[in-house]
Amino acid sequence: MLLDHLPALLVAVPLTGAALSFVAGHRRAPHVALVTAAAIVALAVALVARVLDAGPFRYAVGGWTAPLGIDLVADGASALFIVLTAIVGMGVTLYATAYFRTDDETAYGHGLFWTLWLFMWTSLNALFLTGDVFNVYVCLELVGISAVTLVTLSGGAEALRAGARYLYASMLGAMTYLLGVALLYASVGQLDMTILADTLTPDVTAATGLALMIAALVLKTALVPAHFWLPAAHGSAPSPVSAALSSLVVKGSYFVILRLMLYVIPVGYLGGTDVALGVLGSVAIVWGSVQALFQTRIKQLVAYSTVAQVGYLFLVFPLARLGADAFALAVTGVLVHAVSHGLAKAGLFLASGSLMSRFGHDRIDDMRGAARSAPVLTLTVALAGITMMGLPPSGGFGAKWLLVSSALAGGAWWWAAVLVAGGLLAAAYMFRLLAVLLADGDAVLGTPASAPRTEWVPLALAAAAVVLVAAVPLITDLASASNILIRAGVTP
Amino acid sequence: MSEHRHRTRLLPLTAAMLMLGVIGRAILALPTTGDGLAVPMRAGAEASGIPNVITAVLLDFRGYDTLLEIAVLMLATVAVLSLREDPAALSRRIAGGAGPVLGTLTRALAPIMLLVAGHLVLVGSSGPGGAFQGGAVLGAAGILLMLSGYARPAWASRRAVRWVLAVGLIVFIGVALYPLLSGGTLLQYPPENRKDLILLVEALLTLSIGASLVSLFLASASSTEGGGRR
Amino acid sequence: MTSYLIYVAGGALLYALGTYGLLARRHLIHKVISANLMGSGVFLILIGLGNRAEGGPDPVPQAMVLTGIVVTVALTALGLAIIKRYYSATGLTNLDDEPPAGERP
Amino acid sequence: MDTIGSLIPTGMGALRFAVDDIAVPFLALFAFLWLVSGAHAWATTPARERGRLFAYYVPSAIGGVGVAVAADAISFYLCFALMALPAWGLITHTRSAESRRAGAVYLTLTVIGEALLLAALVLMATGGDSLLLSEMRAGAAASPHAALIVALLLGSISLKIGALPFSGILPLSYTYTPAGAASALAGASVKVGALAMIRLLPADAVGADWVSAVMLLGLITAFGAAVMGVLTTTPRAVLGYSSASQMGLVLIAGGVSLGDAGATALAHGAIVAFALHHGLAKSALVLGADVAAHAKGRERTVALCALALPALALVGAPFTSGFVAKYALKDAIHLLHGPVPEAVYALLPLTAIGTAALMLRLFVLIRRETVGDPLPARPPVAPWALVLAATAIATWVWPAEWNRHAIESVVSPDSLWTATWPALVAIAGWQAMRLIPAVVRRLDGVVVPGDVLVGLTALLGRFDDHPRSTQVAATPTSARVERLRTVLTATEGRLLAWTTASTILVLLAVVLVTLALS
Repeated sequence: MLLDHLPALLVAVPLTGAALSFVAGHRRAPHVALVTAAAIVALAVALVARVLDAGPFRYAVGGWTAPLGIDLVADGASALFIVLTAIVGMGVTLYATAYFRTDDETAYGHGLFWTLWLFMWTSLNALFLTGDVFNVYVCLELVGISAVTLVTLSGGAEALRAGARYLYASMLGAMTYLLGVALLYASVGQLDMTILADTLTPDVTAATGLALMIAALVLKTALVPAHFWLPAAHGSAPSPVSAALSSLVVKGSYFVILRLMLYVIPVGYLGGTDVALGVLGSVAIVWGSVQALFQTRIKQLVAYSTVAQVGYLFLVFPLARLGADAFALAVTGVLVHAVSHGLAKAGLFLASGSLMSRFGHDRIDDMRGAARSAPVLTLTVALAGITMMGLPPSGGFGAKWLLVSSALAGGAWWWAAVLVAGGLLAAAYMFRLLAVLLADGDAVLGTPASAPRTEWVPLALAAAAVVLVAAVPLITDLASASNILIRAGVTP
Repeated sequence: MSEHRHRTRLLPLTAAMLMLGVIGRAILALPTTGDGLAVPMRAGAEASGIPNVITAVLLDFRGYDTLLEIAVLMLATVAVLSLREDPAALSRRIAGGAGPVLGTLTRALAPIMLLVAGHLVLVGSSGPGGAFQGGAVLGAAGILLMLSGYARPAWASRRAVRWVLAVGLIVFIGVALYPLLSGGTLLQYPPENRKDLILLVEALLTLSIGASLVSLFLASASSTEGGGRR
Repeated sequence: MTSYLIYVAGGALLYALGTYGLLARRHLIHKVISANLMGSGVFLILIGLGNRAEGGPDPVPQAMVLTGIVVTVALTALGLAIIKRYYSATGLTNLDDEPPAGERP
Repeated sequence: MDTIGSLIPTGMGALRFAVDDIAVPFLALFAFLWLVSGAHAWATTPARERGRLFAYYVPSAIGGVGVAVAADAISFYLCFALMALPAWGLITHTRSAESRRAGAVYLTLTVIGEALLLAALVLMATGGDSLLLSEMRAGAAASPHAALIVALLLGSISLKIGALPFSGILPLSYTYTPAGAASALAGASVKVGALAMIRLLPADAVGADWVSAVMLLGLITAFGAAVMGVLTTTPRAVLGYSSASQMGLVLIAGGVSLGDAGATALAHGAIVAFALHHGLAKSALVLGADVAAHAKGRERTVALCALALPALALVGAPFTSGFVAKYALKDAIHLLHGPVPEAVYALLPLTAIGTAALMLRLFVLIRRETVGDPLPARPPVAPWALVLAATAIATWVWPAEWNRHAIESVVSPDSLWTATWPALVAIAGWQAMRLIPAVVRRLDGVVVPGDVLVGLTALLGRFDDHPRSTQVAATPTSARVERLRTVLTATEGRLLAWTTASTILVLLAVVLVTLALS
């Protein structure tokens, strides 16, 4: 039965695509990537259907179940992230076919974008599926190496500097994570997340190890103050790469934090760490938004918006300790937020990329009048803005609603205040951008470097984010089918 | 102040010391014995008939890690290739070339190294050895050849080089997926041809790893003409 | 019985040393070497702690170290490639994001 | 708890609309005003600017009409936001520095209002398992957070209707907006606040103190906005303050609606009456002022005469829509007892003096106004005439309970006198002012459109080099913004430097470990 092997195929198919696209050469690689992307979308949809139908399931690689082997775990949450990756990935692939079209064989990493991108897709899928804390390390490094290289793809000095910083941050994160795993394993003697969850007992070494792992993942997720590598990396990468980085890569490491904090680690095991993460998340929302407000270059603005939006993801941890209702609402809300931000941010970055190639520069103030000559792109920015601000019926609104409900159900109104204030700040920086685009002005536009047909890709992604409230019931079902909520006693 | 002279900086030093304290405290809190997964692993290796327990862990129990690890290695090669400045880096000659001594020595050593690499692969399933070790020796042979002035052989087109680099991973995935046809899971080799499949994968991996190492070297080496740009 | 502590302590020291280097050294290659030191530190800790098993060392940390080494090699190769390209693009050997040490107050 | 499905209110993910008793008058009003104002805006906007104006006008209109029939919290919030946010583009249409500042103030307050509304809606929804407004409103009274819900709702509504101290939001948003769009904002957009009172404010949920406090706030707004309006210098600003003043009266009705169920029914009638009356009259005034300003000679005289109808309606003169609305409001207040309601009841007629003064001021300003900007065509008269006709008859013929008392007593001398004397007092006062021209000159233009709000932003920007002007809103405080930008980006730059950043990260790891072990 093919359906049983979905977790294996979701890793093997993109990996095969990566290897084949390398062999195919830069002319035929886009075709390999498109075929692979289509296959992944089909597999991801099948996984969602399977999880909704039969609940979470484990896949013992090599026939060896944990603790001997490595188990892949497919549950509602991982299916959701995989399908998000598939949709955004498809969009990025389609967009990239036009973006990287050039006759210069040496441009953009000698046509190796496709291979790197499929490696990244492989590793994200692997990360969402793995149930083993050491395997997480390998997956994280796959993500890290592919992401760093993709950032440097344009070969410019800024991109290389950003890539180097990103690489050092990755190294620091990798070593911290591995140290954490070493300590955790020395104390508990297990690597499988489910077994760990069952066997964790209060212990200094295990707690230290877990805290170090969380710290490393926080770095990879770019939570303030560990966001130092993100704006430069996301801002100077080629636009399809920025889109994938902002919308997917930070979610990869975040997903592991989510599983560790809410599934593996019992509430209160790590003391005040969850509250600390929530506080940092709040700081991120404010600091990222304020910085976004003051950026003069469009992709920097979008990158800082990611710093801010990442903050929301961490509010789930303090909310989760406020009782069962708050827990369920917060987890669902944060899943909705991850999906809606993923779609909207990908659309926003791709649209920014098209604007930049239309204008030939990235200065916001000189993009006056874009609405007249690039209506599709302006509309994309507006739609993405709706999600960022959390206006209905966008996914951002659904997420905000659920998270505020969670805060109120838990009697912690101050987190609700943070959420509401975050919407205000997002409105500020999105309106600043929109005001310029919609203003009257004689924008001097060159001939579009990318084919205009690809401008529909970001529009479709942003539009999907705007109507995402309609998918809240589906996401709720997936959340109920996630091991996090099942373990917490919320059964579908 | 010269940038090579380093002034000790207090804050990073404090951070590093605090980290040392954190590690120290965690380690001292451990009991002096701890088996981890040693016992079930040994039992499992014995049950599946693999003499070397570490090999069993690497290739069998945690074969998935190894698959991804190969992916990491190929990814790194692709990454470095994408960063090369000279599009023809893979087919160029290294500056200087070899004198008569190095030339003769290389010619004599290369076949032996090839032999050693093959041996390492063959013994890999039962003792220390395997694709990485074999690939490392193979790569060293290749680099030695490049250093002594040999370029890529004329028959090896760009496409062929790419195939050599990728074949290990491609075959590994193929073999990993093969059990799916007969109802097994990913990497669950059928017992009857388990040995052959592993040997096939290891051999091709050795080739790819060796080629990767040579590529890494060539992609970052300075080009013949005029050295590195400032 | 506690001979493993020697390796572990050595590993921890290497790790701290590497941390300091990655944080504070300005030269890009120094940072890569420091990261490798951190890696070696973790590997030593892993192997050392794995030796606490009775009846021979625990194979799992050994396998983890083997995998870790390959990953570190990959990271190092990438790091050196980026540094080289960065140097040829800018002529710099540091990230150039802070004033030189001598000018700091 | 067995499923998270039970925690998420049913209907999340669906937008529901319904035409019910409350929706009908508002739907009629909003649809009519947005259409007619749109026609005026279309005719008076140069062709090359139409695209830019209507890019904002159309979404705003869709939201503005949809909100009347929104039946659940999400569609209500959606329409509310859809109407309010694009209005920013209408306000900043002229792209002058003042209009941009007005837009910024408007947007800030609007978004804060949205946030308060969202918080209130979520609170109301967490109580029960429904997102239907009717059920949420009923459930809110029983909620343990009833007081908080009412406070949040009142905050949001106050921002929408321009209650003190936010009265500046209305004149700010009308002053720079093109006439057609301003008519829609003044006539329809503000009335959404009235709709929200009916749809959301729960009856009998909070004590009599709340009722009194809200009524007092409404009364103070009614007077205060009138005073400020008389002291401003443009017709549009006067109209804005007049809106704030009238909405103060609606807020009184809103206060009454917080009381027991009997009072609520009457209060809702009064709110609907006021919405119809003021929406139409104010729209007629805005459009008429535009027509009159661009007319010459006899046409101008005719226009000014026609303009007297909505002006008199606002004052509440006999046989006008204002007469009906005031009656409905009085009936509602009359039902309550206690010092505050009785005081409000007694003072209510005096608000008409303020309104009358405002209208006099408006006519003076319109006559004074010289028109410089050339239009592609003269403002069309037809839309205005339609609104005038509607103003004249709508409240009288609307089939409802709230106009019965007014219709019955329309010819009684007592009520006629009550409705007339405030206007006479205002005219007398106006004449008296002419005796002290020096004082009048000094007071003329003391209030900038936006009053407290502009004062506040100016206070923040007092380090600016710009001289403060009482005639126009200060220009954006770019120097201060620039300084803030420098400080913030420099801080971020220092934080991002590798050694600092990575050290902070390692310290963060140590802190997390410490927290984990504590």
